[in-house]
Amino acid sequence: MTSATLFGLCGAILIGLGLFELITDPHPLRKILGFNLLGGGVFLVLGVVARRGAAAGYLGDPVPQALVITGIVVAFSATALAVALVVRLSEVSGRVSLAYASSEQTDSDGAEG
Amino acid sequence: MMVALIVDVGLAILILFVAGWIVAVRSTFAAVIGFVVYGLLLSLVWVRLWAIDIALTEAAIGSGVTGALLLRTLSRLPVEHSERSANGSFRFIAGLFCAFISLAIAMVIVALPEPAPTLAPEASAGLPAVGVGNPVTAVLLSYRAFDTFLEKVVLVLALVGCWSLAADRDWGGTPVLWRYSDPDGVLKFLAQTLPPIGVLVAIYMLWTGADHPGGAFQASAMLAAMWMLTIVAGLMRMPRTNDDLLRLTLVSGASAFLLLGFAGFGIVGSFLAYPPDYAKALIVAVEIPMTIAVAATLVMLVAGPPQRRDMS
Amino acid sequence: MTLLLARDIFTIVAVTFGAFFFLAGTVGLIRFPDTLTRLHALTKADNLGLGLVALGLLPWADGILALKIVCVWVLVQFSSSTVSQLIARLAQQERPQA
Amino acid sequence: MDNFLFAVAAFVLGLLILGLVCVLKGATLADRMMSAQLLGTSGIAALLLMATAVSEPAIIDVALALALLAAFASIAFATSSGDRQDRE
Repeated sequence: MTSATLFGLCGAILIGLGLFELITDPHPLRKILGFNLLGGGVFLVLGVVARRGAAAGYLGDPVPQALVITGIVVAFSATALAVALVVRLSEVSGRVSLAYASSEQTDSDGAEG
Repeated sequence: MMVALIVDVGLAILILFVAGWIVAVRSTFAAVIGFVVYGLLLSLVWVRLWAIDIALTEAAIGSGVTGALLLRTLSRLPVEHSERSANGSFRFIAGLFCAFISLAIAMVIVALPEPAPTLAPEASAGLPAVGVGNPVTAVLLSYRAFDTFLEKVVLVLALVGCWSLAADRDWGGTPVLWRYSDPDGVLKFLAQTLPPIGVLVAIYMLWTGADHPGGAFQASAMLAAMWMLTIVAGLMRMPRTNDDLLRLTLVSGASAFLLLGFAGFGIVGSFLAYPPDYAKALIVAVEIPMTIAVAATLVMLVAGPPQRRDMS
Repeated sequence: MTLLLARDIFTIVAVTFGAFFFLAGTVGLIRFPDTLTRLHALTKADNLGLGLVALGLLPWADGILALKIVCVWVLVQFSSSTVSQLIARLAQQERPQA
Repeated sequence: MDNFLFAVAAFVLGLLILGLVCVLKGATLADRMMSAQLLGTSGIAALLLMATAVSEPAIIDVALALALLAAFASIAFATSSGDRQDRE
């Protein structure tokens, strides 16, 4: 097995782990972390495609590499916006977790902030 | 190269271990520490995949700026441990689903076509016309400059979205990173020592990015980190969000790119086309305002929506 | 020829010692009884571990590259000493609760 | 020599696992931060070793960037968690 395949498989597992966190954790910040884990996995898979495309004297295909760099920046922008939404949500509703948000809304109002 | 493979296997195990920890741990603060470590390990993996440009980006964003963003957020949120949804069967089904996705992707990875398709020869063939030596920079700023232009727009849009979340009374106010009383002046000392070196390294990265791994974005992340350091240490004030100079700086990167794009119509005949003799000079020229603009955007994104300082 | 051999030996010795200090730092971090002694162990890895590894690699780098390696080490020194102070302060604050 | 340097890099990464366990089990905030600091330094050492082993000078730039940014991340941890503790 080559290193590229190894990291590709690693990326595949990371995608699964990130997706699991994204689906199952009711804490929105943890969902954002899950989204970023997932993103790391996707970038890794793209990176493996780039590494396999080594040619013309380069050790990796520069096109997918540039895609990953753009992807990292855009993922950061999305994360920053999502995080701002989470903070605003907790300021307005006084709670963080998304679990049973509708049923407990009235009890927790005014309990925090 | 057996030993090198051992390093790779070790790295893969480490990353999976950290990722599993981020998913499993109850304390959100611990998960955030885990995520910063995850970024550090990813940048080691990028080095092993011979993608040094990405390694630099990941080191800058993954462990530096995202870490600061998440920590700033944690200091705003009420402390709340992650309560797992009690529904065990839901988690089981979700686990099964995610395992299936992983398996499918893993099968694709194993079955990737041989020989691998690649655009490297095309990227290489165009380099003399662009005049830069680093193929990744050529892709980002010449072949696919439109993507990079839109990426800058996305950054500004994200900031607009972020600011829009401010309460009405705070609009135009000053965002707050986090407060630290520095009783011995230790932090102040570091904030006076590190930034000059950081700025130097940023300029170096921007300059070397034309021919070697490095580039505008990595430079801006470095500048952003140094700026935040001086703000946390109390040496600089966070600008107000209605400050004209700040707003001009924020849009200057995308604007410079846009101007260059339209200039392409006049000179060469199409959007974002560079005249062959001046391609490299133009690329470096547009990278400089871009670096400063992106650095400012990153700092403001980390700082979040404006809050009036006197309110709290 | 002997010069090349001497260079190899120098690198192996320095890098091995550096790795040893990383080991010592990690073991100290796990085994030492309280926060401040653990902090002591950590700084050994930071200073000597990285320092000796960097020193061992210097003969393989020429000119500006060697300067960069030294820069990396100096930067880590600056930041680790500051962070150590901040950590120690935090440990002091934490103690009453523990 | 390359193999030796790679072996040391593997060794340092192996120690990283131990350090990581420490972060995970860390009783106090200070302990977690110390382990994170050690992880940063080990990562930098591994990068320097690999740069020499594969003769790719650009990897040293990554180490340089990491040295600056890891410092920033550690400081962000130490200072923001103080803020957090005040409120708890």
